[in-house]
Amino acid sequence: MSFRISSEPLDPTALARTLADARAGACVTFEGWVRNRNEGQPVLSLEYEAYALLADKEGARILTEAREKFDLLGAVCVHRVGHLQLGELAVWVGVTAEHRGAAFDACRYLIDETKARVPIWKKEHYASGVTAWINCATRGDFADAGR
Amino acid sequence: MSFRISSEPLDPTALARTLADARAGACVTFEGWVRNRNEGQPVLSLEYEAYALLADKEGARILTEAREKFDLLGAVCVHRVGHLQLGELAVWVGVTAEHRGAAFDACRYLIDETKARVPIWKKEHYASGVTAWINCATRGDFADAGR
Amino acid sequence: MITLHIQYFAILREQRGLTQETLVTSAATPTALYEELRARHGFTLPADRVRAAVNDDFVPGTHSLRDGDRLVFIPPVAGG
Amino acid sequence: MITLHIQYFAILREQRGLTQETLVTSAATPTALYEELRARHGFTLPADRVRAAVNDDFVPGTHSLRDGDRLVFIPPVAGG
Repeated sequence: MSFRISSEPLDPTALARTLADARAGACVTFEGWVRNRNEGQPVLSLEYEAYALLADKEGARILTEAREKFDLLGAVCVHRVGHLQLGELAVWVGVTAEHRGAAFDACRYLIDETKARVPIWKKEHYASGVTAWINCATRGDFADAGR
Repeated sequence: MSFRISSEPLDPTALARTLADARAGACVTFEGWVRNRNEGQPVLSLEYEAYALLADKEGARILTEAREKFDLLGAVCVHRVGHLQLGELAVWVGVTAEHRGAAFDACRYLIDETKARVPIWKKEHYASGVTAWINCATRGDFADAGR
Repeated sequence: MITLHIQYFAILREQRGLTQETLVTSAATPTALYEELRARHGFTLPADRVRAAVNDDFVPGTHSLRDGDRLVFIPPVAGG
Repeated sequence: MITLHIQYFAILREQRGLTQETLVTSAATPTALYEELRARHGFTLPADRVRAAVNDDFVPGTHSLRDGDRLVFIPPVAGG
Protein backbone atom coordinates (compact mmCIF):
# COMPACT_ATOMS: atom_id res chain seq x y z
CA MET A 1 0.00 0.00 0.00
CA SER A 2 1.51 3.33 -0.91
CA PHE A 3 0.54 6.93 -1.66
CA ARG A 4 2.93 9.47 -3.09
CA ILE A 5 3.32 12.75 -4.89
CA SER A 6 5.61 12.76 -7.92
CA SER A 7 7.18 15.63 -9.79
CA GLU A 8 8.37 13.18 -12.46
CA PRO A 9 6.14 11.72 -15.21
CA LEU A 10 4.26 8.58 -14.11
CA ASP A 11 4.99 5.23 -15.77
CA PRO A 12 1.82 3.08 -15.58
CA THR A 13 3.62 -0.06 -16.72
CA ALA A 14 6.22 0.20 -13.96
CA LEU A 15 3.56 1.10 -11.40
CA ALA A 16 1.39 -1.86 -12.35
CA ARG A 17 4.38 -4.20 -12.01
CA THR A 18 4.67 -3.29 -8.33
CA LEU A 19 1.19 -4.77 -7.79
CA ALA A 20 1.99 -8.29 -9.08
CA ASP A 21 0.60 -10.81 -6.57
CA ALA A 22 -0.03 -14.53 -7.13
CA ARG A 23 -3.12 -14.35 -4.91
CA ALA A 24 -4.74 -11.60 -6.99
CA GLY A 25 -7.46 -12.37 -9.53
CA ALA A 26 -8.30 -8.76 -10.31
CA CYS A 27 -6.41 -5.55 -10.91
CA VAL A 28 -8.33 -2.31 -11.49
CA THR A 29 -6.53 0.90 -12.42
CA PHE A 30 -7.67 4.48 -12.77
CA GLU A 31 -5.73 7.01 -14.81
CA GLY A 32 -6.57 10.70 -14.75
CA TRP A 33 -5.48 12.40 -17.98
CA VAL A 34 -5.18 16.07 -18.82
CA ARG A 35 -8.05 16.62 -21.23
CA ASN A 36 -8.48 19.31 -23.83
CA ARG A 37 -11.65 20.89 -22.44
CA ASN A 38 -13.24 21.61 -19.08
CA GLU A 39 -16.79 22.84 -18.76
CA GLY A 40 -16.78 23.98 -22.34
CA GLN A 41 -13.48 25.87 -22.29
CA PRO A 42 -10.50 24.69 -24.39
CA VAL A 43 -7.66 23.75 -22.03
CA LEU A 44 -4.00 23.98 -23.10
CA SER A 45 -2.25 22.65 -20.00
CA LEU A 46 -2.61 22.12 -16.26
CA GLU A 47 -0.54 22.90 -13.21
CA TYR A 48 -0.79 20.74 -10.10
CA GLU A 49 0.59 21.91 -6.79
CA ALA A 50 0.60 19.90 -3.54
CA TYR A 51 1.12 20.52 0.13
CA ALA A 52 3.27 17.42 0.17
CA LEU A 53 3.64 16.73 3.89
CA LEU A 54 -0.09 16.80 4.56
CA ALA A 55 -0.93 15.17 1.23
CA ASP A 56 1.21 12.17 2.17
CA LYS A 57 -0.49 11.87 5.56
CA GLU A 58 -3.99 12.20 4.15
CA GLY A 59 -3.19 9.77 1.34
CA ALA A 60 -1.96 7.21 3.87
CA ARG A 61 -5.18 7.64 5.86
CA ILE A 62 -7.27 7.05 2.74
CA LEU A 63 -5.33 3.85 1.99
CA THR A 64 -5.90 2.63 5.55
CA GLU A 65 -9.61 3.31 5.24
CA ALA A 66 -9.77 1.45 1.93
CA ARG A 67 -8.01 -1.54 3.46
CA GLU A 68 -10.57 -1.61 6.28
CA LYS A 69 -13.58 -1.26 3.97
CA PHE A 70 -12.60 -3.59 1.12
CA ASP A 71 -10.97 -6.97 0.73
CA LEU A 72 -7.78 -5.71 -0.93
CA LEU A 73 -4.41 -7.23 -1.59
CA GLY A 74 -2.51 -4.17 -2.81
CA ALA A 75 -3.09 -0.51 -3.59
CA VAL A 76 -0.95 2.27 -5.03
CA CYS A 77 -1.88 5.90 -5.63
CA VAL A 78 0.51 8.40 -7.21
CA HIS A 79 -0.34 12.01 -8.07
CA ARG A 80 1.75 14.19 -10.38
CA VAL A 81 2.62 17.76 -9.55
CA GLY A 82 4.06 20.38 -11.90
CA HIS A 83 3.06 21.69 -15.30
CA LEU A 84 1.34 19.00 -17.41
CA GLN A 85 0.48 19.02 -21.08
CA LEU A 86 -2.60 17.60 -22.83
CA GLY A 87 -2.82 13.83 -22.59
CA GLU A 88 -0.34 13.59 -19.73
CA LEU A 89 -1.06 11.33 -16.79
CA ALA A 90 -2.02 13.37 -13.69
CA VAL A 91 -2.94 10.57 -11.29
CA TRP A 92 -2.62 6.77 -11.27
CA VAL A 93 -4.46 4.46 -8.88
CA GLY A 94 -4.05 0.67 -9.01
CA VAL A 95 -5.72 -1.90 -6.78
CA THR A 96 -5.44 -5.68 -6.60
CA ALA A 97 -7.84 -8.08 -4.91
CA GLU A 98 -8.85 -11.71 -5.12
CA HIS A 99 -12.16 -10.69 -6.68
CA ARG A 100 -13.07 -7.83 -8.96
CA GLY A 101 -15.88 -6.32 -6.87
CA ALA A 102 -13.47 -5.26 -4.14
CA ALA A 103 -10.91 -4.05 -6.67
CA PHE A 104 -13.43 -1.80 -8.46
CA ASP A 105 -14.93 -0.44 -5.24
CA ALA A 106 -11.57 0.27 -3.64
CA CYS A 107 -10.14 1.93 -6.74
CA ARG A 108 -13.17 4.19 -6.93
CA TYR A 109 -12.94 4.99 -3.23
CA LEU A 110 -9.26 5.86 -3.47
CA ILE A 111 -9.63 8.29 -6.35
CA ASP A 112 -12.83 9.88 -5.00
CA GLU A 113 -11.35 10.47 -1.56
CA THR A 114 -8.01 11.61 -2.97
CA LYS A 115 -9.70 14.22 -5.13
CA ALA A 116 -11.95 15.39 -2.30
CA ARG A 117 -9.49 15.47 0.60
CA VAL A 118 -5.84 15.50 -0.40
CA PRO A 119 -4.35 19.03 -0.56
CA ILE A 120 -3.50 19.12 -4.26
CA TRP A 121 -4.58 22.09 -6.34
CA LYS A 122 -5.18 22.37 -10.05
CA LYS A 123 -4.75 25.45 -12.22
CA GLU A 124 -6.07 25.35 -15.77
CA HIS A 125 -4.47 27.30 -18.60
CA TYR A 126 -7.01 28.12 -21.29
CA ALA A 127 -6.57 28.82 -24.97
CA SER A 128 -7.76 32.37 -24.23
CA GLY A 129 -4.62 32.97 -22.14
CA VAL A 130 -6.60 33.09 -18.91
CA THR A 131 -5.78 30.75 -16.02
CA ALA A 132 -7.95 29.60 -13.12
CA TRP A 133 -7.46 27.68 -9.90
CA ILE A 134 -10.22 25.08 -10.02
CA ASN A 135 -12.89 25.30 -7.30
CA CYS A 136 -11.46 28.60 -6.05
CA ALA A 137 -13.86 30.91 -7.88
CA THR A 138 -15.77 33.08 -5.40
CA ARG A 139 -17.87 35.45 -7.50
CA GLY A 140 -19.31 33.26 -10.25
CA ASP A 141 -17.37 31.00 -12.55
CA PHE A 142 -13.71 31.84 -13.01
CA ALA A 143 -14.04 35.04 -10.99
CA ASP A 144 -10.47 34.50 -9.85
CA ALA A 145 -9.22 33.81 -13.35
CA GLY A 146 -5.90 35.33 -14.20
CA ARG A 147 -5.11 36.79 -10.80
CA MET B 1 -14.76 0.16 -29.53
CA SER B 2 -13.55 -3.40 -29.98
CA PHE B 3 -13.96 -6.86 -28.52
CA ARG B 4 -11.72 -9.75 -29.43
CA ILE B 5 -10.44 -13.16 -28.45
CA SER B 6 -6.66 -13.63 -28.46
CA SER B 7 -4.58 -16.78 -28.41
CA GLU B 8 -1.46 -14.64 -27.90
CA PRO B 9 -0.41 -13.06 -24.58
CA LEU B 10 -2.02 -9.67 -23.93
CA ASP B 11 0.11 -6.53 -23.72
CA PRO B 12 -1.63 -4.00 -21.45
CA THR B 13 0.72 -1.17 -22.40
CA ALA B 14 0.01 -1.59 -26.10
CA LEU B 15 -3.72 -2.01 -25.45
CA ALA B 16 -3.89 1.14 -23.33
CA ARG B 17 -2.11 3.09 -26.07
CA THR B 18 -5.00 2.39 -28.43
CA LEU B 19 -7.29 4.32 -26.06
CA ALA B 20 -5.39 7.63 -26.16
CA ASP B 21 -7.89 10.46 -26.69
CA ALA B 22 -7.39 14.17 -26.06
CA ARG B 23 -11.02 14.50 -24.94
CA ALA B 24 -10.63 11.83 -22.21
CA GLY B 25 -10.12 12.79 -18.58
CA ALA B 26 -10.43 9.25 -17.21
CA CYS B 27 -9.21 5.80 -18.18
CA VAL B 28 -10.28 2.78 -16.11
CA THR B 29 -8.85 -0.66 -16.79
CA PHE B 30 -9.67 -4.10 -15.46
CA GLU B 31 -7.19 -6.96 -15.64
CA GLY B 32 -8.18 -10.52 -14.78
CA TRP B 33 -5.16 -12.51 -13.60
CA VAL B 34 -4.73 -16.26 -13.12
CA ARG B 35 -4.58 -16.57 -9.36
CA ASN B 36 -3.10 -19.36 -7.28
CA ARG B 37 -6.27 -20.44 -5.48
CA ASN B 38 -9.96 -20.76 -6.19
CA GLU B 39 -12.46 -21.54 -3.47
CA GLY B 40 -9.70 -22.87 -1.25
CA GLN B 41 -8.02 -25.14 -3.81
CA PRO B 42 -4.46 -24.44 -4.99
CA VAL B 43 -4.55 -23.75 -8.74
CA LEU B 44 -1.56 -24.46 -11.00
CA SER B 45 -2.85 -23.20 -14.34
CA LEU B 46 -5.97 -22.40 -16.32
CA GLU B 47 -7.29 -23.24 -19.76
CA TYR B 48 -9.65 -20.90 -21.55
CA GLU B 49 -11.63 -22.01 -24.56
CA ALA B 50 -13.96 -19.85 -26.65
CA TYR B 51 -16.67 -20.32 -29.24
CA ALA B 52 -15.05 -17.50 -31.15
CA LEU B 53 -17.74 -16.65 -33.71
CA LEU B 54 -20.48 -16.24 -31.14
CA ALA B 55 -18.11 -14.70 -28.58
CA ASP B 56 -17.25 -11.93 -31.03
CA LYS B 57 -20.92 -11.25 -31.74
CA GLU B 58 -21.91 -11.22 -28.07
CA GLY B 59 -18.89 -9.07 -27.17
CA ALA B 60 -19.87 -6.54 -29.84
CA ARG B 61 -23.43 -6.45 -28.45
CA ILE B 62 -22.09 -5.78 -24.94
CA LEU B 63 -19.98 -2.89 -26.23
CA THR B 64 -23.00 -1.41 -27.99
CA GLU B 65 -25.03 -1.66 -24.79
CA ALA B 66 -22.26 0.03 -22.80
CA ARG B 67 -22.09 2.88 -25.29
CA GLU B 68 -25.85 3.40 -24.95
CA LYS B 69 -25.81 3.27 -21.14
CA PHE B 70 -22.69 5.31 -20.35
CA ASP B 71 -21.03 8.47 -21.62
CA LEU B 72 -17.97 6.73 -23.09
CA LEU B 73 -15.27 7.80 -25.47
CA GLY B 74 -13.53 4.46 -26.06
CA ALA B 75 -13.69 0.83 -24.92
CA VAL B 76 -11.60 -2.26 -25.59
CA CYS B 77 -12.10 -5.78 -24.27
CA VAL B 78 -9.73 -8.63 -25.08
CA HIS B 79 -9.98 -12.16 -23.67
CA ARG B 80 -7.17 -14.71 -23.83
CA VAL B 81 -7.73 -18.32 -24.79
CA GLY B 82 -5.33 -21.23 -24.36
CA HIS B 83 -3.35 -22.60 -21.44
CA LEU B 84 -2.38 -19.85 -18.99
CA GLN B 85 0.06 -19.98 -16.11
CA LEU B 86 -0.19 -18.29 -12.69
CA GLY B 87 -0.06 -14.52 -12.89
CA GLU B 88 -0.86 -14.41 -16.61
CA LEU B 89 -3.36 -11.91 -17.92
CA ALA B 90 -6.64 -13.62 -18.88
CA VAL B 91 -8.76 -10.62 -19.77
CA TRP B 92 -8.15 -6.89 -20.24
CA VAL B 93 -10.86 -4.23 -20.36
CA GLY B 94 -10.08 -0.54 -20.83
CA VAL B 95 -12.53 2.34 -20.99
CA THR B 96 -12.06 6.07 -21.54
CA ALA B 97 -14.54 8.84 -20.78
CA GLU B 98 -14.54 12.54 -20.07
CA HIS B 99 -15.37 11.83 -16.42
CA ARG B 100 -14.44 8.98 -14.15
CA GLY B 101 -17.93 7.92 -13.09
CA ALA B 102 -18.82 6.76 -16.58
CA ALA B 103 -15.43 5.11 -17.03
CA PHE B 104 -15.76 3.07 -13.82
CA ASP B 105 -19.37 2.09 -14.47
CA ALA B 106 -18.75 1.09 -18.08
CA CYS B 107 -15.62 -0.93 -17.26
CA ARG B 108 -17.54 -2.81 -14.57
CA TYR B 109 -20.45 -3.40 -16.94
CA LEU B 110 -18.19 -4.73 -19.68
CA ILE B 111 -16.38 -7.26 -17.52
CA ASP B 112 -19.54 -8.38 -15.67
CA GLU B 113 -21.48 -8.93 -18.88
CA THR B 114 -18.53 -10.55 -20.64
CA LYS B 115 -18.10 -13.06 -17.83
CA ALA B 116 -21.82 -13.78 -17.65
CA ARG B 117 -22.70 -14.00 -21.33
CA VAL B 118 -19.76 -14.52 -23.66
CA PRO B 119 -19.17 -18.20 -24.54
CA ILE B 120 -15.73 -18.62 -22.99
CA TRP B 121 -15.04 -21.55 -20.70
CA LYS B 122 -12.47 -21.98 -17.98
CA LYS B 123 -10.85 -25.20 -16.83
CA GLU B 124 -8.80 -25.15 -13.66
CA HIS B 125 -5.82 -27.43 -13.12
CA TYR B 126 -5.28 -28.09 -9.42
CA ALA B 127 -2.13 -29.02 -7.53
CA SER B 128 -3.87 -32.34 -6.78
CA GLY B 129 -3.75 -33.23 -10.50
CA VAL B 130 -7.50 -32.89 -10.83
CA THR B 131 -9.06 -30.53 -13.37
CA ALA B 132 -12.52 -28.96 -13.44
CA TRP B 133 -14.57 -26.93 -15.89
CA ILE B 134 -15.79 -24.02 -13.78
CA ASN B 135 -19.55 -23.77 -13.28
CA CYS B 136 -20.12 -27.14 -14.93
CA ALA B 137 -20.31 -29.23 -11.76
CA THR B 138 -23.64 -31.00 -11.57
CA ARG B 139 -23.48 -33.17 -8.48
CA GLY B 140 -21.89 -30.95 -5.85
CA ASP B 141 -18.63 -29.12 -6.17
CA PHE B 142 -16.21 -30.42 -8.74
CA ALA B 143 -18.40 -33.43 -9.52
CA ASP B 144 -17.15 -33.25 -13.08
CA ALA B 145 -13.54 -32.92 -12.02
CA GLY B 146 -11.07 -34.89 -14.06
CA ARG B 147 -13.44 -36.24 -16.65
CA MET C 1 -35.12 -36.56 -40.64
CA ILE C 2 -32.66 -33.64 -40.88
CA THR C 3 -28.91 -33.41 -41.12
CA LEU C 4 -27.18 -31.22 -38.51
CA HIS C 5 -23.58 -30.13 -37.96
CA ILE C 6 -22.69 -30.04 -34.29
CA GLN C 7 -19.67 -28.38 -32.73
CA TYR C 8 -18.59 -29.19 -29.16
CA PHE C 9 -16.73 -27.00 -26.67
CA ALA C 10 -15.27 -27.38 -23.21
CA ILE C 11 -16.81 -30.09 -21.01
CA LEU C 12 -19.07 -31.32 -23.82
CA ARG C 13 -16.11 -31.62 -26.19
CA GLU C 14 -14.26 -33.68 -23.61
CA GLN C 15 -17.26 -35.87 -22.77
CA ARG C 16 -18.07 -36.41 -26.44
CA GLY C 17 -14.41 -36.91 -27.39
CA LEU C 18 -14.98 -34.89 -30.58
CA THR C 19 -14.89 -31.25 -31.61
CA GLN C 20 -17.55 -31.70 -34.26
CA GLU C 21 -19.80 -34.22 -35.95
CA THR C 22 -22.52 -34.35 -38.56
CA LEU C 23 -25.58 -36.44 -37.78
CA VAL C 24 -29.04 -37.28 -39.00
CA THR C 25 -31.79 -36.92 -36.43
CA SER C 26 -35.53 -36.73 -35.96
CA ALA C 27 -35.08 -34.22 -33.09
CA ALA C 28 -37.03 -31.07 -33.89
CA THR C 29 -35.49 -28.73 -31.28
CA PRO C 30 -32.12 -28.16 -29.59
CA THR C 31 -33.48 -29.41 -26.26
CA ALA C 32 -34.79 -32.63 -27.82
CA LEU C 33 -31.47 -33.25 -29.55
CA TYR C 34 -29.48 -32.50 -26.40
CA GLU C 35 -31.51 -35.05 -24.45
CA GLU C 36 -30.90 -37.61 -27.20
CA LEU C 37 -27.12 -36.96 -27.19
CA ARG C 38 -26.96 -36.80 -23.43
CA ALA C 39 -28.50 -40.28 -23.14
CA ARG C 40 -26.13 -41.62 -25.79
CA HIS C 41 -22.86 -40.01 -24.59
CA GLY C 42 -23.39 -39.57 -20.85
CA PHE C 43 -23.17 -35.76 -20.76
CA THR C 44 -23.31 -34.75 -17.11
CA LEU C 45 -24.93 -31.34 -17.60
CA PRO C 46 -28.73 -31.40 -17.52
CA ALA C 47 -30.51 -29.75 -20.49
CA ASP C 48 -31.61 -26.77 -18.42
CA ARG C 49 -27.99 -25.74 -17.82
CA VAL C 50 -27.05 -25.81 -21.50
CA ARG C 51 -27.90 -23.06 -23.99
CA ALA C 52 -28.05 -23.54 -27.73
CA ALA C 53 -26.78 -21.58 -30.71
CA VAL C 54 -27.85 -22.18 -34.31
CA ASN C 55 -25.73 -20.76 -37.11
CA ASP C 56 -23.74 -18.74 -34.55
CA ASP C 57 -26.66 -17.08 -32.81
CA PHE C 58 -28.26 -17.91 -29.49
CA VAL C 59 -31.67 -19.59 -29.85
CA PRO C 60 -34.21 -20.86 -27.33
CA GLY C 61 -34.21 -24.60 -26.61
CA THR C 62 -37.57 -24.80 -28.39
CA HIS C 63 -36.21 -23.34 -31.67
CA SER C 64 -37.24 -25.35 -34.77
CA LEU C 65 -34.18 -27.00 -36.28
CA ARG C 66 -33.81 -27.09 -40.07
CA ASP C 67 -31.87 -29.29 -42.37
CA GLY C 68 -28.23 -28.18 -42.59
CA ASP C 69 -28.22 -26.09 -39.40
CA ARG C 70 -24.96 -25.67 -37.51
CA LEU C 71 -25.66 -26.29 -33.83
CA VAL C 72 -23.59 -25.59 -30.72
CA PHE C 73 -24.53 -26.54 -27.18
CA ILE C 74 -23.18 -23.99 -24.72
CA PRO C 75 -22.22 -25.15 -21.22
CA PRO C 76 -22.28 -22.58 -18.41
CA VAL C 77 -19.61 -19.95 -19.10
CA ALA C 78 -16.65 -19.10 -16.91
CA GLY C 79 -18.50 -16.43 -14.95
CA GLY C 80 -17.02 -14.93 -11.75
CA MET D 1 1.43 38.08 20.77
CA ILE D 2 2.70 34.88 19.13
CA THR D 3 5.06 34.19 16.27
CA LEU D 4 3.72 31.98 13.46
CA HIS D 5 5.28 30.50 10.32
CA ILE D 6 2.85 30.54 7.43
CA GLN D 7 3.17 28.64 4.16
CA TYR D 8 1.05 29.56 1.12
CA PHE D 9 -0.12 27.32 -1.73
CA ALA D 10 -1.98 27.75 -4.99
CA ILE D 11 -4.29 30.75 -5.24
CA LEU D 12 -3.25 32.06 -1.81
CA ARG D 13 0.44 31.86 -2.78
CA GLU D 14 -0.29 33.86 -5.92
CA GLN D 15 -2.45 36.42 -4.16
CA ARG D 16 0.07 36.83 -1.35
CA GLY D 17 3.05 36.81 -3.72
CA LEU D 18 5.00 34.68 -1.25
CA THR D 19 5.43 30.98 -0.50
CA GLN D 20 6.05 31.58 3.20
CA GLU D 21 6.39 34.23 5.85
CA THR D 22 6.89 34.51 9.58
CA LEU D 23 4.73 37.01 11.44
CA VAL D 24 3.79 38.17 14.89
CA THR D 25 0.07 38.30 15.59
CA SER D 26 -2.53 38.61 18.30
CA ALA D 27 -4.86 36.26 16.38
CA ALA D 28 -5.77 33.31 18.59
CA THR D 29 -7.25 30.99 15.94
CA PRO D 30 -6.68 30.14 12.26
CA THR D 31 -9.99 31.75 11.30
CA ALA D 32 -9.12 35.00 13.08
CA LEU D 33 -5.71 35.08 11.42
CA TYR D 34 -7.15 34.31 7.99
CA GLU D 35 -9.58 37.22 8.30
CA GLU D 36 -6.70 39.51 9.31
CA LEU D 37 -4.58 38.39 6.33
CA ARG D 38 -7.52 38.49 3.95
CA ALA D 39 -8.21 42.14 4.82
CA ARG D 40 -4.52 42.99 4.42
CA HIS D 41 -3.79 41.06 1.18
CA GLY D 42 -7.14 40.94 -0.60
CA PHE D 43 -7.54 37.16 -0.60
CA THR D 44 -10.66 36.40 -2.64
CA LEU D 45 -11.65 33.18 -0.84
CA PRO D 46 -13.95 33.70 2.16
CA ALA D 47 -12.82 32.09 5.42
CA ASP D 48 -15.50 29.40 5.27
CA ARG D 49 -13.97 27.98 2.07
CA VAL D 50 -10.46 27.70 3.49
CA ARG D 51 -9.31 24.91 5.82
CA ALA D 52 -6.36 25.13 8.14
CA ALA D 53 -3.46 22.87 9.04
CA VAL D 54 -1.15 23.36 12.00
CA ASN D 55 2.16 21.56 12.08
CA ASP D 56 1.04 19.47 9.08
CA ASP D 57 -2.29 18.26 10.47
CA PHE D 58 -5.77 19.48 9.71
CA VAL D 59 -7.28 21.53 12.55
CA PRO D 60 -10.63 23.28 13.03
CA GLY D 61 -10.76 27.03 12.37
CA THR D 62 -11.27 27.52 16.12
CA HIS D 63 -8.04 25.70 17.05
CA SER D 64 -5.90 27.62 19.62
CA LEU D 65 -2.70 28.78 17.99
CA ARG D 66 0.55 28.57 19.92
CA ASP D 67 3.81 30.40 19.62
CA GLY D 68 5.99 28.84 16.93
CA ASP D 69 3.19 26.96 15.13
CA ARG D 70 3.55 26.29 11.41
CA LEU D 71 0.28 27.20 9.76
CA VAL D 72 -1.08 26.47 6.28
CA PHE D 73 -4.36 27.76 4.84
CA ILE D 74 -5.84 25.24 2.43
CA PRO D 75 -7.93 26.50 -0.49
CA PRO D 76 -10.54 24.15 -1.98
CA VAL D 77 -8.73 21.17 -3.54
CA ALA D 78 -8.82 20.11 -7.17
CA GLY D 79 -11.80 17.80 -6.72
CA GLY D 80 -13.66 16.47 -9.80
